[in-house]
Amino acid sequence: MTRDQLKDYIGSKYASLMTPLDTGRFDPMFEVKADRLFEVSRALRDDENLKLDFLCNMHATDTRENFEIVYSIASITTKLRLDFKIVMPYQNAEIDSVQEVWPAANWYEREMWELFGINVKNHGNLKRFLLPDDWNQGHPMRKDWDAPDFVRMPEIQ
Amino acid sequence: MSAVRTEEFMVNMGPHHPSTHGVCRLLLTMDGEKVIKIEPYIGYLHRSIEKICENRTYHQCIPILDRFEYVTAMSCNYVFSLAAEKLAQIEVPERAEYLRVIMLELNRIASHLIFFGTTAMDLGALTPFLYALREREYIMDLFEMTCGQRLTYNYIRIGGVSRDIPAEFVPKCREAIKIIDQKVDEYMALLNGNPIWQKRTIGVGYLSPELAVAYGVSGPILRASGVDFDIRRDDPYSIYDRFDFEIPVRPNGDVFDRYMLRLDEIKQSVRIISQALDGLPEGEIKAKVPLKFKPPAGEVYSRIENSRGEMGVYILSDGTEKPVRVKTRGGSYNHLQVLPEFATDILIADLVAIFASFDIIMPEVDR
Amino acid sequence: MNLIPIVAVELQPIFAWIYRWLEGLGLQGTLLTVVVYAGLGVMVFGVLAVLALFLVWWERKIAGHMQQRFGPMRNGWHGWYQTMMDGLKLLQKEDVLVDTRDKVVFFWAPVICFVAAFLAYVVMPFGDGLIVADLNVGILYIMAVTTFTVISLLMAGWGSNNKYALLGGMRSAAQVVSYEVPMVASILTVILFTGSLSMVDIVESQSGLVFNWFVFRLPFGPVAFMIYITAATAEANRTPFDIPEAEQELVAGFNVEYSGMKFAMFFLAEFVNMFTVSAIAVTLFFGGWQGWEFIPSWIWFLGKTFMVVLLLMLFRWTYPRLRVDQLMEFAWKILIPIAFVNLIVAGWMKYAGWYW
Amino acid sequence: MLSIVKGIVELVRGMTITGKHLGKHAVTLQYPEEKWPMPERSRGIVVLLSDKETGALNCTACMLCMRACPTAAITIDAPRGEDKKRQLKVFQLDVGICCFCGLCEEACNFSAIKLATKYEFSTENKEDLVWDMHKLQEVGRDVPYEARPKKKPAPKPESQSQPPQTVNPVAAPESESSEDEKKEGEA
Repeated sequence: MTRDQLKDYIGSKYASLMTPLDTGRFDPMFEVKADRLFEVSRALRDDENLKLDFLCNMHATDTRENFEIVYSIASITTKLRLDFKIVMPYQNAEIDSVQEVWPAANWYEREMWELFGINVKNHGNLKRFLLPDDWNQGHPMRKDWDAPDFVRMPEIQ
Repeated sequence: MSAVRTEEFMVNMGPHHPSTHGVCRLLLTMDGEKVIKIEPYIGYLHRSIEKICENRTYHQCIPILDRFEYVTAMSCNYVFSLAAEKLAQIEVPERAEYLRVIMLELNRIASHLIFFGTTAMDLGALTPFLYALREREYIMDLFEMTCGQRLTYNYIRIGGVSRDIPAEFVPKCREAIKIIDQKVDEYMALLNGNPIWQKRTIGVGYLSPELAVAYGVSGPILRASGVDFDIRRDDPYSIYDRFDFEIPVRPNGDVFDRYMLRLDEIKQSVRIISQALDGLPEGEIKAKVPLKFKPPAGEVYSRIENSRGEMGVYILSDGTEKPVRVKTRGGSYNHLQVLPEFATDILIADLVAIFASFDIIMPEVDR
Repeated sequence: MNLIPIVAVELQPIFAWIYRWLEGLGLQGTLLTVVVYAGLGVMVFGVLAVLALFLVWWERKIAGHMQQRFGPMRNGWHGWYQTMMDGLKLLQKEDVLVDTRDKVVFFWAPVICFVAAFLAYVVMPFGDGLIVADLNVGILYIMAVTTFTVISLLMAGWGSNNKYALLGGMRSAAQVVSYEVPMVASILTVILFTGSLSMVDIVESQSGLVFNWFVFRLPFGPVAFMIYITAATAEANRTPFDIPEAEQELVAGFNVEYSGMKFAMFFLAEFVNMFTVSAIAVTLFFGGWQGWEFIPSWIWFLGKTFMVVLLLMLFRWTYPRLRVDQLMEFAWKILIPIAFVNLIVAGWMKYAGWYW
Repeated sequence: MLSIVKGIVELVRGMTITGKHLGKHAVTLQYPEEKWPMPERSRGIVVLLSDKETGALNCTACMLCMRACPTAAITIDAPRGEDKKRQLKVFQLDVGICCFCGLCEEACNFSAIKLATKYEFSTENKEDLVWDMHKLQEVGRDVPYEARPKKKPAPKPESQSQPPQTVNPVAAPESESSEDEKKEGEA
């Protein structure tokens, strides 16, 4: 399946769940509603034609307006690859854990919770592991985070 | 004897333990010599590369990302350049692609040589480490001759490579890969048949293919578990589809297979390099990329096959000079994650062997 | 005159002179014996301390050249007094002590280790007549005192109140106790033919041609030697059997909490132990100090011992380390059966008279 | 029994391999006395180059290197004089945070800054790692370099051995108001 075929396949089969986005510059990119995440993940993994069983990467982005959580997934057998993202508001951000589908999400979700402050439901092991145990200075990967010793690049006129 | 009471105890393995390769901390629950539970704690080498990159231009990100995985810094250079090129749809000149492949494969050999040395050292044999570093020196010399640095190259740039290779590079490179090819046989003679080595590695630390795929394990470890997957072949990037090479796969998923697979990969990399040297065309080494590089808004996740599995970079661009978000993905992150899942009820010596065979390096985990 | 311990023929006049000088000072009877033996003890101690320092340097050089580097090069010609400088440095260092240690046990562990390492040299025949005391239970005495080392390691592991150290101590106890059995069995094979436990008798029974060396008595001689050298490597806690201090697993094992001079004592004792097991191997299997007459006997002894030490060093820098359970398995399932079968074969051949 | 013999054979084989190396000569060097020759392209310490005839700094205070530096190790202070030209007043390099990436050298249009093949500049104080203009110039006095033509950059490097000018700011399509110095270099 080529990238365009994959796009068409998903567009025809999962039209109600995944909306194609045109921001993806290489691999197809879709948007998924936060409450349908678990459903989508399971469908993508169990689909006979896709078998997207390999979670390459998952991370959150702070775009200053809202959080985007991007899942990059691939398949070992069918060699396909696609990304999908969830856009959610800044306040009280919360997602479902996809550990049941891709156990690899465990640490990625933990890191997201730690560095962005996005709560993960049903995670089961939300413990600090990157920052110091006694950290109380907020979530450093957010754009508005600041600290006295945080050096930004000098602005040259 | 019923009066004898035993209890489990916790041992802190790391962050400054000789065999955790840097600053990984494993909290072990042990029953005598037996490890019952492993809890990894990371973050001792956290340099917030992702946050730094948000504050840099695309060109400035490359030297920062050199430090993301310093054992194979060429891959870090490359994967970021690849993502940026995908974003801006840049066509890379032919010669640059060949040079990139040569450098990437040389770096893979260097990394696997380090793996060989440190694994042997963790299992108690100290001499192979020095032998492996001796051969790695040839590759480091080639890199220094080409780009001026031995570890943090900053060589592969957006749109090509920073400098053309010097005239004496090709003969020296041919000589180096020939020596390395011979020395790998010597390594195998030194350790493979050794009954102690076999006892320590064969059958130790079996990782099932299902668990490996579920936890995102990639690269040599995945292939040693019998899963035939290599991004160089299955999601081709650069010009890897032009070369004739094999992807070694081994079925047993134990420490010995992971070790042997990497030595086999060195041989395959040697094949790729010699083909690339033969086919090296003349021409441009860099596409025209402006200093104020502003890719159009969009996002891309690019991934390559590194010596430690899948290495990926995600870039979100809003059309300005600086990326909005750079997310790096290293293989070791997932490899460390899967460790507590299958390495239970083993002896502490086996844990050291498994950890060594995973070839985890901490900058990739902590970033 | 009979009070003078047996010493090398070349040194007899000097010793006689010292003896007379001491008598002239008014020393008599028991006191005289005590003084003479104390003097000898100091001499042996001095010689061995120098030997241990030399061995440390030598091992570093061997390891270096084996790995295609130089090893120590800074102090003197090829760094020949590097070890002395290291010792001086360790002497000056602060003795870092853990608060939660077991004070008595922690203090005495290195001392016992150090003393036990030197005790074996009471009956070691360095050359023709160059022996402190020719006990008639010589080899038995050596086996008895060298086992003291394990007690000290156990003490060090326990007294440090550190989990790594404790694991190391327990490992060493299990290991040394297990490997004692095949070692003694292989030594028994030798004693079967000499009929004496005295070290001097053992050496003299191998006099004559090279083929009289025990290692060349086919078929049991070489087997006994291989078993001995394996067990001895384990006894001396060296790779591939260095699990008590396995650096990559237990950081430094039993001596993880020791620093300064206490650590140096462990360190030196390790090298003295290595020399001890090699010296015993030479005495038992390679004809001890015997060789061509025109070279002094003690040079023969040292030369042969250094060859065996070189073998141990080759082991150390070539082989990976065994796991703790494989180590025990190897001792009990492979070494001990072979050792006993070898002993039975040797006994039978002795009984039947099929030997030369 | 056979496996034991085989094991012993393999052990001896391993020992012969390591034993063989005993006779070979070491591949290492005794560092402070002997040194490897540094390749020409080696990226060592950052130096400021001076003009071969006049001895004055080549730097025109265009701030391109400062802009290119990914770690903000370079600090330049160059107020504009009466003829609207910048006068270089302070050029400071914090060697402690410099990452020796070579981007400043590539950005420079005037052969003014270079990563020389020198190293060994360790100090005991962190403050000594902040190098000022004069020290950078002194260290760079004897560094050989090829002066770039001030008129126009070479069109394309023909020979391979010559380091090509890769990131060429001339190729930048945007021309911003603050980049008058760059245009001056072109003109």
